[in-house]
Amino acid sequence: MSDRVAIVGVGIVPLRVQSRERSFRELTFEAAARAYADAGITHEEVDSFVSVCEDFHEGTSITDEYTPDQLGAVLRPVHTVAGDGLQGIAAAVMLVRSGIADLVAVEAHCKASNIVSHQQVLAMALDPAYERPVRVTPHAIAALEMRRYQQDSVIPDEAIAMVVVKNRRQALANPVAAHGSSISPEDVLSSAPVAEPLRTLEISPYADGAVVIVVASEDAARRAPKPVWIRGIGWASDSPWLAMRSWGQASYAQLSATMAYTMAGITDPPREISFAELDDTYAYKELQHLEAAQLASRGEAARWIMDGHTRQGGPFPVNPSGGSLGMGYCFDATALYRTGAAVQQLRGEAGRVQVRNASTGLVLSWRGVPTQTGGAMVLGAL
Amino acid sequence: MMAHLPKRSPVVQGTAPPYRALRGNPLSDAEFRTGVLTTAWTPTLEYAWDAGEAISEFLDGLRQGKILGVRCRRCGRVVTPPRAFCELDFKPMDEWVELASTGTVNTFSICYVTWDMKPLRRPQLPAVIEIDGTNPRGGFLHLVGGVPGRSVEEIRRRVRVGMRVQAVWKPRAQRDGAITDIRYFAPVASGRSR
Amino acid sequence: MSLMKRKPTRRVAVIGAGLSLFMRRALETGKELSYYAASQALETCGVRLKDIGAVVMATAPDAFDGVHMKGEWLLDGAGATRKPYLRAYVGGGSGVFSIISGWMMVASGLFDLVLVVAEEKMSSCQPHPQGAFLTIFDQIIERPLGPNLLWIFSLEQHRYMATYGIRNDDIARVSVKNKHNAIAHPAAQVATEITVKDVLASEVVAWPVHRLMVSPVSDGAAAIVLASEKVASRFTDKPVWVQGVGWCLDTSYWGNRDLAYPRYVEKAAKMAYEMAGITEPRKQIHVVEPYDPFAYKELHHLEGLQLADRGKAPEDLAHGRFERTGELPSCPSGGLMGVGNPIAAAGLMKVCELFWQLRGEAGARQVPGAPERGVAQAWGDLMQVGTVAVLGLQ
Amino acid sequence: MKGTSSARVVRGKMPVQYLYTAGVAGERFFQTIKTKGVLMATTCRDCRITYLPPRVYCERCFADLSETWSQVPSTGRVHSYTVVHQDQDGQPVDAPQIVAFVRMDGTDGGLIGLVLHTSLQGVHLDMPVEAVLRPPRQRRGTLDDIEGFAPRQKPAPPRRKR
Repeated sequence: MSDRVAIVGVGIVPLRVQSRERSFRELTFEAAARAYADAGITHEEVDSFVSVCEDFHEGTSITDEYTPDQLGAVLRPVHTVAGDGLQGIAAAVMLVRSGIADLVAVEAHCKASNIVSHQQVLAMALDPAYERPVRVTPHAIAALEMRRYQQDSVIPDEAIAMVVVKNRRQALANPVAAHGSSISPEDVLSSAPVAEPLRTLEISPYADGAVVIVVASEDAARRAPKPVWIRGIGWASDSPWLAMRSWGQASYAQLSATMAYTMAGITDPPREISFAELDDTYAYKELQHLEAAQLASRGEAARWIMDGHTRQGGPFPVNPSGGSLGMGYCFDATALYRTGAAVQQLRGEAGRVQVRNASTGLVLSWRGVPTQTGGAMVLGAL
Repeated sequence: MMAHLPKRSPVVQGTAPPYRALRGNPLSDAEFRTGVLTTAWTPTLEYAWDAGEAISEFLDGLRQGKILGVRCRRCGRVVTPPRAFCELDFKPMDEWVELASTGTVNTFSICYVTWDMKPLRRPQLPAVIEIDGTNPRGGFLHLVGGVPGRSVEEIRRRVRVGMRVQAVWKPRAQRDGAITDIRYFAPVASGRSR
Repeated sequence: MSLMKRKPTRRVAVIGAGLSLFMRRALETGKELSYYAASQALETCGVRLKDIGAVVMATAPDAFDGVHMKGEWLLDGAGATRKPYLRAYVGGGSGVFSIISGWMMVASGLFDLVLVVAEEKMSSCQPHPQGAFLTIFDQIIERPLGPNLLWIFSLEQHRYMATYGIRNDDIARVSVKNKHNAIAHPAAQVATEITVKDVLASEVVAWPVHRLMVSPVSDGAAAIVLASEKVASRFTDKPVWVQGVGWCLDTSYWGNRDLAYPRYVEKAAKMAYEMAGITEPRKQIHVVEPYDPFAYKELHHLEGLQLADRGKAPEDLAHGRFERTGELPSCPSGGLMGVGNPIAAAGLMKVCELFWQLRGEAGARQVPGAPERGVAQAWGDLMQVGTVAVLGLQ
Repeated sequence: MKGTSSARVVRGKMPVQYLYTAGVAGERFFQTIKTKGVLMATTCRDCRITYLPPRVYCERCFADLSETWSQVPSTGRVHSYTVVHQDQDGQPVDAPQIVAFVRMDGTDGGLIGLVLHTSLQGVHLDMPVEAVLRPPRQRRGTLDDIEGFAPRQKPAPPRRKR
């Protein structure tokens, strides 16, 4: 049996700042119904289901309880990955490759607007004995990383501001995005400091949504209308201790990308990959991740953003969807939104954000502060 | 004090049996509270959950003194709590049904402690109530009330699985569109057990 | 409809297992507990951490340990630094799901050696670990009623009793058996010799549940090492094969369900049995570790596992069928009722027990008759998930 | 669904509170700070990593480090720093604070803490600093016993690594 795995269905509910009229169940039902229709299947044909969620994001302990109904998965093999969206896809890929499933649905939703005390929730992710007692905004961890990264890779503030400008502008053309806008680098640089050097506009704003991705075996993919192939997938975690992390480099992204490239047989990433949807939870992350994924050499990322190399129409488009800065940040659903965006690019269905000659795309994710966990996936039209 | 600096639990090399020396430093409650170093943390974790279409309608029904359900046009099931889709047929459900305020006790228990194991003065009687008009019969978690007595024997004389009950509503002015607009379900005086 | 399209193409073996002590309150952090179990599992099979390709973590709600995204926080103690790592999560079912998740990793052909770790540190949650369960209920239509965990289990136990005419002393026997079995278990937290009378004389916490029918709250960890067929023989000449895995979630609208019978366990078991080629479970399964956080659950689950007729497990228990020396030893480890219940770790402890039982290494707990196949099962969420693993020597 | 009612929002909490032990390694680390005012680390000789905060295991090779404790200097260098304008609730603070990650001398680890006794402009990357402990009577055996890090005038001793 073949070990090839494809994405055959994408169901996306547009990201919005609020989603008051519908519950998480109702949002997810819509995403699942769209994904199954996109794949040309019914819920009964799905062999197994993977949900990606975390308790404190939902305000519910053991929140995986509430996953089956809205996926059409009652009394079926469902499980939750308390992890990144790409880790959820990795679980689906493994289920398919194990030989026991032909079709697996991967779900994530986000009701960030329902969390009243965001920073208190985030602070709960810090080590209780060694990190929390400092009692500052958890964004400070990102700021420490950002300063060290800027130093090590020689990244001027203007380059980071340009990431925000690019992604917000690109989001204007993306109907799924919640935060598209036309702003100037000066707007970014003059926005309020949260934890210097990190400014308000350099933090991706939250959005609500739901997304379902259908993963298939080669047999099932051959029957599907528009398969996009998962050529490689990787994921990794580095030490969660602040004391042991590499502050300047995204080591988890480098490990993940290496695993995905090895599986995909990619030896020269900038030449073999035509565009990327990279995590940009914080604006500097887009540049740091470009370097970690061996797409730009150290220091090159700043030049790229300044010369427009990574714009939608540039030689190497990065986050043509608008990224998290433009679409909105939705916790672990983020990577699935970006997967959806990459699949649309490779199908040639990305509308006004379509990039030219999209044949191979990279999706690269990060779980946010304070984690050192991320994933990478190489998608190909063939 | 450093009383709890652990003696190192050695890991003994060997083949079978499976158990090498198991490691761990158990603490008594007193040691945990005062003997070792601890960090206390009381976060404020607040949420404002979107109830969504189906549950918002259900809550409005409760405010009006009605228990609402929904019927699936495909499989014909009538269910409560309402939902916007049939989880079995995977199709939207949009046919609202007003159910009765009566039902049957599917199961109940007699709870004598709070969640943190403190004794309750009067026991609580949580129950699953099958609401009349649902098909197949089903319902939701609520409380049985209006039952005198404290001991298991006294209560089991008055409350049984299969017993008919009816919703006891808060006065209209006090209802705020919540599950607690039903104070509890009380035994139906003349009702026959199913 | 068959539950499975195909048989898996690659075989997966358990080659090592380890535990920490199970304790009411541990000095150790969750990371340190994970390390104890994980390093023991590696040492017992001679696998070095650097040879491990990927790591699985199972740990139940973040609200116990009190760390958001606690899988991330725990990972260095589980040996996952700089490795692919997954935290698989199905509430109380997570412990047995962890071997399923690890099985997927190896069966996919992506990894040859996978470390599976399960941890729970419940004691951090104040003033009582049950506080973590207050928020498992529906945010809008249940939480305002003030439900707690005891409610739902006493409701399910009562429905089970009422449907089949089961008496509480039938259920009390589970506590007696498991607390006795646990006396031979070195990790045990609440092993003791008691009688049915003692159980029924213990305080009624939520009738029909008495205090001695409830497993304790615990801190602890468990771990196993999984290997592909290709490499297993390098580390052991006695691998224990993962013959079948199954899992299933029922609807979260639990008031709409039949609480008397765990359909989700039946479905999960049938999936695992089909994979394992089991057609007559009562003949082909020699030892079983069903999930027993409350005494009645062991009986409920034995029925769901098709190892007793519906409503008849209490009778079988009374006739000695599930004793360690009985026809089908059930919870020879002592289970959650005897060894303790650090939620996810307790589930994986059951898998560890099968590993030792099938290898004939369980010492004073060894069941007679050289068992060749065993089943471990866990359960969780809103009484809605079943996770099943079939392990065997073939 | 043709509901007539307006969407409802229901407020609630996760009502949890915690008491965390420092663990086997943390107990010794914080007790030593509390009673002796010095920092202790553990070392994996095979991996050549000195852990601060100390650990009972090496996260790379799982070696048991229980017997490898040693005292390390309370000096280090600012590996990165930030000027923080928000507290843990995301509310603006009256006086911005400098928070640094300090790579501690003689170790491969470090600590996060406030930078004291300097202006917002006075801090820079790789600046030598020294841990400032609270007076013995005020120490409780938690991270708060380290008030922060103050600039150090004398040049740092040669660092073992990076």
